[in-house]
Amino acid sequence: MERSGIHGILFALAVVVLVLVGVITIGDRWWWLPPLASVHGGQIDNLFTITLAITGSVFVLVHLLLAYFVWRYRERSAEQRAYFYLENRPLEVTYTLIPALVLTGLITAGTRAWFEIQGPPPQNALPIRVIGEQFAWRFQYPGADGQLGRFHPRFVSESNPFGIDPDDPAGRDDIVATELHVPLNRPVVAYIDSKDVLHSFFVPALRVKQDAVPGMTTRFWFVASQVGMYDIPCAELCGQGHYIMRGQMVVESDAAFESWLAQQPTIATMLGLSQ
Amino acid sequence: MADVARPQGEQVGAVHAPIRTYLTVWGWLFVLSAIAYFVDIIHLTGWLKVVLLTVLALMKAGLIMAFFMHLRFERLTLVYAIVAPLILLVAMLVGLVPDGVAVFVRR
Amino acid sequence: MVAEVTVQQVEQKPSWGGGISPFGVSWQKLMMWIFILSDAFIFGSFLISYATSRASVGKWVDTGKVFALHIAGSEIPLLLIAIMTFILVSSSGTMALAVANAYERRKKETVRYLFLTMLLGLTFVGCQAYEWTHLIVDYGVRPWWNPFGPPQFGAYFFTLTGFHGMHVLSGVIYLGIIARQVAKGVYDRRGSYANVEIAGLYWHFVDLIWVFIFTMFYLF
Amino acid sequence: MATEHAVESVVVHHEPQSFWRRYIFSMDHKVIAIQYMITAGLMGLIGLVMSWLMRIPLAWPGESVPIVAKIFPGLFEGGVLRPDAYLAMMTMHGTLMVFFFLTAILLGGFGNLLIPLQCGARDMAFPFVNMLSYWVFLLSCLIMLASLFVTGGAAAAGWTAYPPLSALEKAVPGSGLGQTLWLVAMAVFIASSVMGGLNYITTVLNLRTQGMSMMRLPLTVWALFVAAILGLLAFPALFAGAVLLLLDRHLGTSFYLSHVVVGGEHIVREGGNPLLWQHLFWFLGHPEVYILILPAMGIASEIISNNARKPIFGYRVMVYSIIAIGFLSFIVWGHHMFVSGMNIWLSAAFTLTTLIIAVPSAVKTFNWLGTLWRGKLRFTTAMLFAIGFVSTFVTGGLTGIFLGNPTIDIQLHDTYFVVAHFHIVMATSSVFGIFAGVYHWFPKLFGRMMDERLGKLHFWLTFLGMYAIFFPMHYLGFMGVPRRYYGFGLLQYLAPNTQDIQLFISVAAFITGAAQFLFLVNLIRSIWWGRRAEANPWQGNTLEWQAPSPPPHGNWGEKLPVVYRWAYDYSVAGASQDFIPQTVPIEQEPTGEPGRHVPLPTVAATLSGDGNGKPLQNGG
Ligand code: HEA
Ligand code: HEA
Ligand code: CUA
Ligand SMILES: [Cu+2]
Repeated sequence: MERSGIHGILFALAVVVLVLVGVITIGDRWWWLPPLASVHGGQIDNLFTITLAITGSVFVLVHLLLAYFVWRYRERSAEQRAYFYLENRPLEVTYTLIPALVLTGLITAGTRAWFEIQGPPPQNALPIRVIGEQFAWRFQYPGADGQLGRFHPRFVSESNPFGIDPDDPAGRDDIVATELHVPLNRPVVAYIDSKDVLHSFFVPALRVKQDAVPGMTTRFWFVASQVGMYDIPCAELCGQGHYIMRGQMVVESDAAFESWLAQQPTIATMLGLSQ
Repeated sequence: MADVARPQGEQVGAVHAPIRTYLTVWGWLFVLSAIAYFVDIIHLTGWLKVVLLTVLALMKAGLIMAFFMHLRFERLTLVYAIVAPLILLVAMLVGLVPDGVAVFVRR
Repeated sequence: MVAEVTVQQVEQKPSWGGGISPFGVSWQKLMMWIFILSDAFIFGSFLISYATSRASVGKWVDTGKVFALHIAGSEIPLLLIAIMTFILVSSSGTMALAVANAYERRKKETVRYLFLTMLLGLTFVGCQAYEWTHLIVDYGVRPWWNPFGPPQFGAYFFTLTGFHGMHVLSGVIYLGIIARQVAKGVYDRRGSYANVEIAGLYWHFVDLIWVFIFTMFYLF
Repeated sequence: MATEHAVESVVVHHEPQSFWRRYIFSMDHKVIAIQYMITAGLMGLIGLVMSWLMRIPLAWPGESVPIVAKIFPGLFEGGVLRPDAYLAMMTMHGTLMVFFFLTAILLGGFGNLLIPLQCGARDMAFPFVNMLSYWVFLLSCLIMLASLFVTGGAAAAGWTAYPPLSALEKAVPGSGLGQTLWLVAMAVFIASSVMGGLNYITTVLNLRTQGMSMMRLPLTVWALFVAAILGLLAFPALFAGAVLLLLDRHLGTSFYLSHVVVGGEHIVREGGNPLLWQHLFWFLGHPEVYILILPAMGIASEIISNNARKPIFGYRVMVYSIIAIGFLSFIVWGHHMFVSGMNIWLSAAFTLTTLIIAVPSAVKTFNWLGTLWRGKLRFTTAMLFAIGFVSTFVTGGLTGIFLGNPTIDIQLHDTYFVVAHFHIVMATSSVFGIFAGVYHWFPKLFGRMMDERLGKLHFWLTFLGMYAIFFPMHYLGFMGVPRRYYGFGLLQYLAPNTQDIQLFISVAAFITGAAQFLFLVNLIRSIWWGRRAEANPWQGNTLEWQAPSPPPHGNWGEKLPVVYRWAYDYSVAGASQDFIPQTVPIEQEPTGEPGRHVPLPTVAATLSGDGNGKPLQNGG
């Protein structure tokens, strides 16, 4: 135990290196969020950055203090005596109140953004149904009537893999696809369903994530702001093929979207029904 | 001398109610149960029913805990220590049931 | 030495010389209380799950009808459950009397009331068995299906009443053991009937739970 | 009073003599503590090996590793870990580590060891139930391990076992008998932990020795006490949930299931609600993670104070923070469900409670720093792990602030950011608490000292290694790498160098894991050949150091110790040594116990270096 002071110095060093590595790699964005491609994602990224700044400062501060104390007050001689010190109310109150204040700010900002993102979609939003199954995504678009036909797992069969109610008139003209296309800069509201187990509709570039829950319909609305192809990985463990459950999302201009949509089959053709 | 300074042993039941009290409580439990039963069979509905039945159930629970389970004769600290955690069940209720409703809405 | 084993000693031996602070109860009683609290959370979780499921199912079953008894041609809603409630409440009453007598160290009365309590408990379980048979055989209620409405009805019915019934049954066994100890004079020798009171706590707790099952499952 | 003493001695000399009663079916809390520690440690090692298996395909996707495949033929196909085996390993890794390693070792191991010793009791309140608790725990371990070998394999629905995946036989391999055994093992485990918890709580409340008021308890006991309460009130929710899930699986009920189609087959259930399970699970799950951190916090506090030779800074506030964290931990569970389809208003409420929990955590953090400040820091291995704990707790806790914000959690949920968060707080901080505790209390466990040099090597490899494994996982999280993935080949948004990070992590994991065998060697060597320990090798104040190492059956010889002061009288001015055990009367040595000394130093006095209060002459 005599020479234990060296470990204090080492510990201080290690912690400083840790802080440096953290600050450089994160501050310099060596690895970062996927490039943003949606409107509401801006809010998420902002909050992320703010939180990073706050927690980053705390991280640096606490670690530097830790390093300093460990280095400075390591045992050096037998005569050295620790400073008997019980508590310091003003100091303790300070470091209770400051985090409390900071957190109040984060809570306010966070919940406000949350309600905006999760709030009701705009009237003109394009409804799309997203159906999760082991291990693929399927998509249903409304036809001319602008309404999605009913979905229920009990309608699922070889010929009706989408599980759309064949008797629902609103569904006849609906269009089905296995790739998700959405128009640029137009609000889209995804109604998310599942045929079997939990899945999660995750579009990293669009900052979209919402679980698909069997037995209920969940919802997420967004406005895509960048043309491009994006992955839709599944983000909720759903079985052996969870890691290969990946969909494709294409964000394109209105015109390209409409012409793509026109080429997709409708429920009626798929089920061999009349329009 | 030093080892055991605080009161020891047969403390239990040092204070308790006379048998008559138990009989009275028993009687009240019958009465409250009967009222609850009638609240149901006269087909009250809606919030009124829920509130009435909840209040009745809590009254019965209170009587059982206070007299039969002796909380009335225990130290207040024990009463608090037992009742306070039940708040967490209320928290659970408040967390789960509205979510049940939300699920129903989104079926 | 052995001849001198007195109240203090036996009470103290297992507690290695601790005290009763801060609650003013022995550790045995405290332990029972804490166990009850934990058990209350199990029942609480079941009941709250039931409430949640019921909220997410929407429509429910008219329990008044399902649990009605037909007496002399007229249908009396929930009669059996009402009777069961009265039985269980009564058993709580007799239990309280057993405990009250135990305080006075009246061995005979204590045993008598304990037996009465066990008898009422068994009657309760008997009623429950009748009710289960009735629902299963006459109505065809199953955990996964029932003719009245959402399948959750049967599922929760069997879970809640089954779990509660198991508590009543274990209570009867527990009281049986205690009664035996009383009858054998163990507590007289020990100079403390505290165990009767502790068993009483458990029994009243089971009654307490029934209050909530009765209210939430049958009446609501 | 005379009779009482007589009884005391009867008890003391009643040590069981046969080998079986003494070491196997022992009711002695210290033996039970050791049994818990060894069993839990073994479960931890199994969990560690599982994490290695998982790291192989993550670092070298698709590559064949014939040597490893030979050792675990059931899991590999063509030298490559099968995807379903990956999920089974992941599930069991999480389950074993959280419940069977950490919970068991912290509550069962340290709870059993420290509560009676530090309260000044001879044993737990109800030693028989205590023993039963261990054997039931062992049973649950065996059931859980057995599930590895059943047809279909071990449960593979994640440690969270979300239905419908965990409810349907067809949904995933391992959801047959494997999942059933998983649920049964959990129920048995819960029974065991309730038995333990009853004892810990009652013992702390009623079996404290004379003079040991609640506000004189060491922080370890406070933390274990609150953790035990959390367990007792939170586990019931999982128990109820598990019963319902078992019924869904085997009786055809539909608590959690609604009509689904799996593998082309219609499974007709009506009206179940999968979110119900998530609520019940996390009503346990969140308090559970605090069950894991609180005792580690207590251990760190104790060790930091002891090795800084200073009283813990702000003892009362530390106690209140423990209580506050314990209470708050019950009302934050929904933060695991922000994107699950839960009511959005609930999310907002849970945000509030979740982020508030950072406040008592902040207080604790700064109080540890305050304890280090102007101390005389002695870097034993235990101390190194304790300050390592502070570092990692802060790092891991801060990432919780991102996740607690539902808006940010939309992006980060179920990515490696979460994996990074919980491994840094749980796999690192809590594990550091355990290591610190083992090094520190080893003398009380086995009467010998552990090797400090080997210990320090172990610390350095583990400290650097853990950061090397888990810090880069944040980067993966930033990039949106989803968790519970067997491979990432299909994901085009990932930069190619994510694979480099994965490789780095795996290599770090192998090295760090291997370093644990240093610990094992040290442990085994020290048990038999370590230097004999004196009673109080670290010059500690708490009661256990006043008993011989290891303490005899009944702990205290003829008489229970009497406590005259709090546990943190280190470096009190005017004292003859820099520590004053709790058993030293006030007449002999001054005390610095809060409330008993005047006056509290002001800020100005602090800065000028004259904050040292004068002890009262006679505190009585
Ligand atoms: C020991 C275990 C442990 C601990 C202590 C914590 C602590 C915290 N955890 Fe963590 N958590 C887990 C274990 C733990 N967690 C696990 C296992 C999971 C994942 C389970 C799974 O899905 O498999 C998880 C997941 C998890 C989620 C869900 C993520 C998701 O799935 O999307 C969230 C979200 O809110 C969260 C939040 C927090 C917060 C806010 C804290 C806070 O308590 C942290 C508080 C501490 C600090 C903040 C640091 C010290 C403070 C300061 C220095 C003060 C200054 C700070 C500020 C001003 C900001 N955790
Ligand atoms: C305390 C808990 C704990 C611990 C210690 C660990 C340790 C490790 N974990 Fe664990 N992990 C979890 C809890 C833990 N994990 C959980 C809950 C999950 C989620 C599961 C799910 O999604 O369902 C998870 C998931 C998880 C994943 C994500 C899988 C996925 O999402 O696809 C990965 C990936 O790399 C991983 C890696 C590791 C590694 C490399 C280690 C270790 O190798 C690091 C090295 C470990 C040590 C150095 C400590 C071990 C110490 C001992 C064994 C000592 C024995 C002690 C005595 C004898 C006294 N873990
Ligand atoms: Cu679908 Cu994971
Ligand atoms: Cu949590």
